[in-house]
Amino acid sequence: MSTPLLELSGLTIRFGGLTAVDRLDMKIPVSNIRALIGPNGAGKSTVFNAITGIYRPTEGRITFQGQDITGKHPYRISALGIARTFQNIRLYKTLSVLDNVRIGAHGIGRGGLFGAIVRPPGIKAEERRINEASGDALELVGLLRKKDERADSLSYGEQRRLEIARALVSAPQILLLDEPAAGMNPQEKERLMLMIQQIAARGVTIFLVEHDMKFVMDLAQQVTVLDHGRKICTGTPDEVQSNLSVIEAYLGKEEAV
Amino acid sequence: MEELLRQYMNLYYIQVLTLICIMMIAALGLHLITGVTGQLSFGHAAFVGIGAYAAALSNIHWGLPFLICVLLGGLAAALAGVLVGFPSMRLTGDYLGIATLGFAEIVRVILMNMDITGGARGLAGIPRETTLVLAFVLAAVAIWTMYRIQDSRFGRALVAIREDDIAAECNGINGLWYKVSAFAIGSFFAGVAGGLYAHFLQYLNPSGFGFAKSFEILTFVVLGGLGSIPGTVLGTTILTLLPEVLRFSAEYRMMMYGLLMVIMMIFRPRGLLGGVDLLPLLKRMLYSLRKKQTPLNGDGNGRSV
Amino acid sequence: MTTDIVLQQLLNGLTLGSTYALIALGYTMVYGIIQLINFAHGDVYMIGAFVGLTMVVVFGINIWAALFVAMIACVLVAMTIERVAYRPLRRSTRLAPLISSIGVSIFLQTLMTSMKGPQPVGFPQVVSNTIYTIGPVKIALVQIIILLVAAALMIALQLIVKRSKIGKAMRATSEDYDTASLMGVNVNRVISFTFAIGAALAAAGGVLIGMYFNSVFPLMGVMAGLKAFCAAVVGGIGSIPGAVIGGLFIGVAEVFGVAMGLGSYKDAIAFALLILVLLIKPTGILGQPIQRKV
Amino acid sequence: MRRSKLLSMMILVLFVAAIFAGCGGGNQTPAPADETVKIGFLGAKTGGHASYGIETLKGMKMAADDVNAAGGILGGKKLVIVEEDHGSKDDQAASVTQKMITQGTVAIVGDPTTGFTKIAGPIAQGAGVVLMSAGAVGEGVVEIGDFIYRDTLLDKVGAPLVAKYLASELGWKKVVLVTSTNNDYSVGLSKLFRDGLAANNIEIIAEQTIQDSDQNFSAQVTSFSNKDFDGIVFTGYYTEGGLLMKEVRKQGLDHVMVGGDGLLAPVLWELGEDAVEGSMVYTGFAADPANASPKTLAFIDAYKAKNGGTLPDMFSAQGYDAVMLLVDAIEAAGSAAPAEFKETLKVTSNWEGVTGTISFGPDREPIKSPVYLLEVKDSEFSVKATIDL
Repeated sequence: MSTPLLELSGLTIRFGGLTAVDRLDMKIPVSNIRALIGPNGAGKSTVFNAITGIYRPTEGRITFQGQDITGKHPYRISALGIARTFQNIRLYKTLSVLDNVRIGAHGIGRGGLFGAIVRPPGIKAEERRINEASGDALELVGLLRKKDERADSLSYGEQRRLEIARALVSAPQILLLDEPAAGMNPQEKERLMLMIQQIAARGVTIFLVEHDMKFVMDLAQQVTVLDHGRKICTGTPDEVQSNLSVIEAYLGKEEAV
Repeated sequence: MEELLRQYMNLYYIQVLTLICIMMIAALGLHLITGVTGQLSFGHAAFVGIGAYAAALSNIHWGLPFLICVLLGGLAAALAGVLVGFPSMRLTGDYLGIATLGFAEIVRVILMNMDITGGARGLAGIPRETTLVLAFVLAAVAIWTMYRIQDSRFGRALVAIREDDIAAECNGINGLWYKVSAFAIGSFFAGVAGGLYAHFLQYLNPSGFGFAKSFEILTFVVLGGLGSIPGTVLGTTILTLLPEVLRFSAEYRMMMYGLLMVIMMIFRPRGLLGGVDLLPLLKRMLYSLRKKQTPLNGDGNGRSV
Repeated sequence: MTTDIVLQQLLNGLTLGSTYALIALGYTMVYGIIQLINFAHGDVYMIGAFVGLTMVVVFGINIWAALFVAMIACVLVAMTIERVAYRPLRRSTRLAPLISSIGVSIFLQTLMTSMKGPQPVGFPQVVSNTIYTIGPVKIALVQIIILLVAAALMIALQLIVKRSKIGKAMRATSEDYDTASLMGVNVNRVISFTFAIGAALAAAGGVLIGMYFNSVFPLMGVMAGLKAFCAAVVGGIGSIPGAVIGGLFIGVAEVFGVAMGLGSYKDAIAFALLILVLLIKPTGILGQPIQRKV
Repeated sequence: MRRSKLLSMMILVLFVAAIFAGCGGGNQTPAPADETVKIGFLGAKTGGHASYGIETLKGMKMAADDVNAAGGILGGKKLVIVEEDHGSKDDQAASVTQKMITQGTVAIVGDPTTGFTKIAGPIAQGAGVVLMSAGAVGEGVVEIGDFIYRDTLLDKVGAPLVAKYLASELGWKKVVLVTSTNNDYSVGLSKLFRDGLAANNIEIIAEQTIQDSDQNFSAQVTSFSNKDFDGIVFTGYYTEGGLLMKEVRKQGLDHVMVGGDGLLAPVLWELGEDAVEGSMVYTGFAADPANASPKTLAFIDAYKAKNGGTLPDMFSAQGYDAVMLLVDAIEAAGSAAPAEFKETLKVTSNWEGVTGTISFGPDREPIKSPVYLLEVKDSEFSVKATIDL
C-alpha cells in the first residue's frame, strides 16, 4: 500500500484531566471519502482541530504526505494543502461572499505590502488569478449570484456552502468538513452530497465529520467510529452499520439514527 | 502655494486645518490597527510621540532635510510598533488594549526622563516646516495608501484576522506576522504624523502624548465608524473641530464635548459612518446623474451582473 | 535601606495599595459582568471625595456620616451613568460603550472643574495626627483607619457576592449573560447593582484618600483610576480577591520603586508590572483562563 | 473607481473646511479697530494647568477694568481682554494663539508656563504680535524673538541669592532637594539650586522626585526621614508643596521647606495647614500688607474684594502687571501697533508694578528688584528678608 495522504498515529489530546482523543490511529489514502462519526462529545471535532494545528496533540503524530505536521501552526498546515470547514460556522461575517472566498485563496498569492501599494504587473495578474479561482469556487457551490452580499445575510445552508467554497479555493489536497449538513433540509443535503462527490471527483480527498447517518452512509467509502475519544472500528458503511460495538455506543448514549 | 493660501485664508483656519490633516494621518494608522485588523490599541499617541521626537531630534542634531526627518520619525515609530505587536501573539481584545496603554505610559515617562528630549522642559527650537499644503497632500497620500492596502491580498488578510482569527489561520494566514505588520504600518503612519506635528508646533512635551491623546485618536476612529476610511476622516475632522466650534460655550466647552461623545455613541453605536458604504452611495448618485444626462444611451447600463 | 525603613515603606505601600484596591474592585466587578472597561469609574471616585469633603466642610457632619453620604451619592451617580450612557449600548460593539465611558469621564471632570475650580481643595484634618509606634514602625491613626475600613468593605463585598441572592445573580450573569436572563435573573437590575456597589467602594476610597492625602481635586481620578485599573488586571480582572491583591501589589511596588530612587519613573512602575504580568499570565494573577471554543 | 473614492474624500474634507471657514468668517474683519485695543489671554481654563491660567486671567481682567475705569487707553479707547482656553493641550495652544492673532490682538499675555510659551512664542513672533508671558521662567523664552517678553522674577537671579542667605544667615549645611519631574519649572529651578547650594557649601544629602498632581508622598519622605539635615528645598508648586510638608509632619519631622515663587499662593497653607508654618518662599511679589507698596496694597484689596477675601497669588499679580506693562508701553509709544510699542516696552526701566520693580535688560530679560524672602506665619506670608540686587 502506498503512503496514505494523512496519517494519525497514537493521537492523544487531553484537556486537563479529560482525554478527548485517546490513541487514535487512522490512515486516509488519496482520493477517498472518509467519514468520522460518533456520539456527541466523542472527540471528532477535536481530531480536526489537531490536524489543522489549532490544538497541539498531547501525544502522537500526524503526518501528511509523509511529512510530520504535528504541532505546526495552522497557517503552515493550510499551506501544505489541508483545508477545512467549521462545525459552528466561522465565516468572515461582515465581508462580502466574494471576499470570504478571496481570503480563502490567500495561499494562491504572494503579494505583500509592497504589492498592495505599488501594484506591479505580477500582482495584478495574481489578483486576477485569485478572482478567477474565487469565481470558480463560488460557481461550484452555487453562490456566484450572491457574491456581493454580506456573508451573514446568507441562509444557514448557504453559509455552509460558502465555507466549503472558501476552503476549496485554495486547491487543497484534502478537505476536512466538520458537520457540513448540519441544519440543512433534505433537498439541501441532497445538493450538498452531489457537490461533495463532484469535489471528490476532482481528486480532492474528503474527510468529514457528520451526524446524519444516512448522509454519511450514502457518501463515504470508509467510515471510522469514535466513542469517548477511542476508535471503535473502521470499515465500509455496511460493515460499520452491522458492528455491534457501534450500535451499543450509539444506543447507550442517544437514539440510534 | 502656501503663500497663496495665506493670503486668502484666515491663518487660524490654516492652523486648524493643518492640525486636522496631521491627526488624520495618525488616525488612519490606528484605523489600520484597530479598525481593519481588529487589534485594540489604547496607546497610539505614544507612536505619534516617538515619531515626533525622532523627527525633531534628527532635524535639530543632524540637520537632515525635513522630509527625511519625517520619514525617520515614521520608521522609529514603526520599530516601536513591531515591539508592541508581539504581545498580540499572547494577548487579545481588551487585554492587548491594556498592554498597549501600559506601553504608551512607559514611553511617556521615559521621554519625560531623557536628557536628549529635554524631559519635562520639552523640546523647543524645532523649525516650522509643516505647511497646510504638505499636510494635506500627505493626508491624501495616506488615504490613498490605505485604500490600496485594504483592497489587496495583504489587506484582506488583515480583515480576516479581525473577523475570525482562527478561520484566518486555517486559510493560511500567518496571524502573528500580519498583526505585527499592522502595528508596524499603523505606527509608521502615527510616526509620520508625529514628525509633521513636531515641525508644526515647533515644541514638544511628553505630556502631550499621554493616554488622553491616545483615547482622543481612538475616539476619532470609533466615532467616525470603526473600519471605515471615510469614517476615520470624518471622525477626525469633526472631533478636532468640535473643541474649536464649542469655544463659544467657554468653560462648558469640554463638558459639552464629553456629552456629545456619549450622545453620538448612543445614536450611532457603530460610528457616524459605520455600516454606511459611501462608494455604492456615490455610485448610485453618479449613476442617476448620468442617466439623466444621457437618457437614450443604454449602453453599459443594461448589462446584467 | 535598613529593616525599619523597609517595614515603614511596606506600610506606606499597603495603605496606598488598599485605596487602589477599593477603586479596582469597581473596575473588576463591572468588567466581570459586562466586559466594559468603565473609564468613568476613576471620576466616580473623585466625586465621592468631593461629596465627602462638602459634607464635612459645608454641612459640618461627622466623617463617618460623610463617608456614608458620599457612598450613597456615588451610587446614584453611577447608576445614572449606567442607565444613560451604557445601557443603550449593551448590544452594540465592544468599543461603543468604551468611548461613551471616556465621554462621561471628560464630562464629569470638567463639570467638577467648573463647580469647584481646578485647584486642589484641602481636606480638613478630621482625625488627629496621632502616631503610634509599633516596634520599628510608626503608624498614623489615619493609616489604621484606612486599612481597617478598606478591609471591612472588602470583606463585606466578598460576603455579598458569595452569600446573598443578588450576589448569586451577579455571578450567574458574569458566567453567561444570556443564560442568566433566561433563568429569570433580572439582568438590568444586577448590572445596576454592580455599578452601585463599585461606586460605593470607590466613593469610600475617595473619602479615605481625602483624609489621608489631605487634598481633593477634579482630575484626581485620572491617574488613580488608571492605576487601579492596572491593579484589577494584574490581580485578574473579574476576581474580587484578585483586585485586592493587585491593588496592594501595585501600591507596594510603587512605594518601593520611589524608595529605590525611581521616583521619576513612578507612573511607569504600575504599567511595567501590568505588561509583565500580562505576558506571563495573560489573565492576571487570579484570573480564570479564557477557554475558546472552536 | 478608486479615484472617485479618493475624490469623494477630498471633497468631504474641503466641504467641512468650507463650512468651518464660513462659520467663523465673520470674525475675520476686526471690530471697529479704532475704538478698542485687544490683548489676548493665552492659558488654560480647563485641564491640568487650569489653576494657573484662571488666576492669570483674573489679574488681567482686573488690570483691564482699572485701565478702562481710568478712561481707557490711547485717549479713550477701550481695552478688551480676548480670552481663549487651550485646555492644557499643546495643539490647542497653537490654534488659540493663532486665533487671537487673527482676531486682531496687539499683544498676548502668555501662558504662565514655559512649555506653552514656547509653542505660542514662534507664532506670535512670526505674526509680529507681542507675547508677554506672565510666569515662564525656563530657558529659551525671550530667545524666540524680539516680540517675546516675560515679567517674572528669573530664578537664575533668585535661587543663588536664596542659597547664599540659607548658608550665611540661617547656617544651613545639609538639605534635601525635592523636584517635581514633570514640571519644567521645578526641573529648571532644581538645576539652579544645585549650583547655588554647592557654591555656598550646602550639601544635598538626598534628592527625591515627585510628580505634579501626586497626592501621596509617604515613600519619598520615609526615605529621608532618618537622615540628618537642616531643611528641605522644594522646587515645585504650592499644591504639592503643601501636601509634601503635611506628610513630613505626619512622619514626625519638624524641618521647614524653602522654595521658589511656585509656592506662592494661599493654597500652600490651605493644603499644608500648620505643616507649612515657617516655610520660606522667595519671590518678586509680596502680598504682605506690612511691606507692600501702595500699588500692591491696592491690588491686594481689590483682589480680595472680588474673590471673597482670598489673597491673590503670583499668577494673578503677574497677569495684572503684564497687562499694565503693555498698556504703559502702548501709551508711551502712542500707538497700539506691536512693532512700535515693543520698542517702548524694551526700554522699560524701574517700572513699578504690583509685583515689584521691573526693568528690561539689554537681553530683554526682566530684572526685578527686590527679591523678597517670605515666611509663612499664621497662614500668611510675611517678609522675612528683603534682598536687593
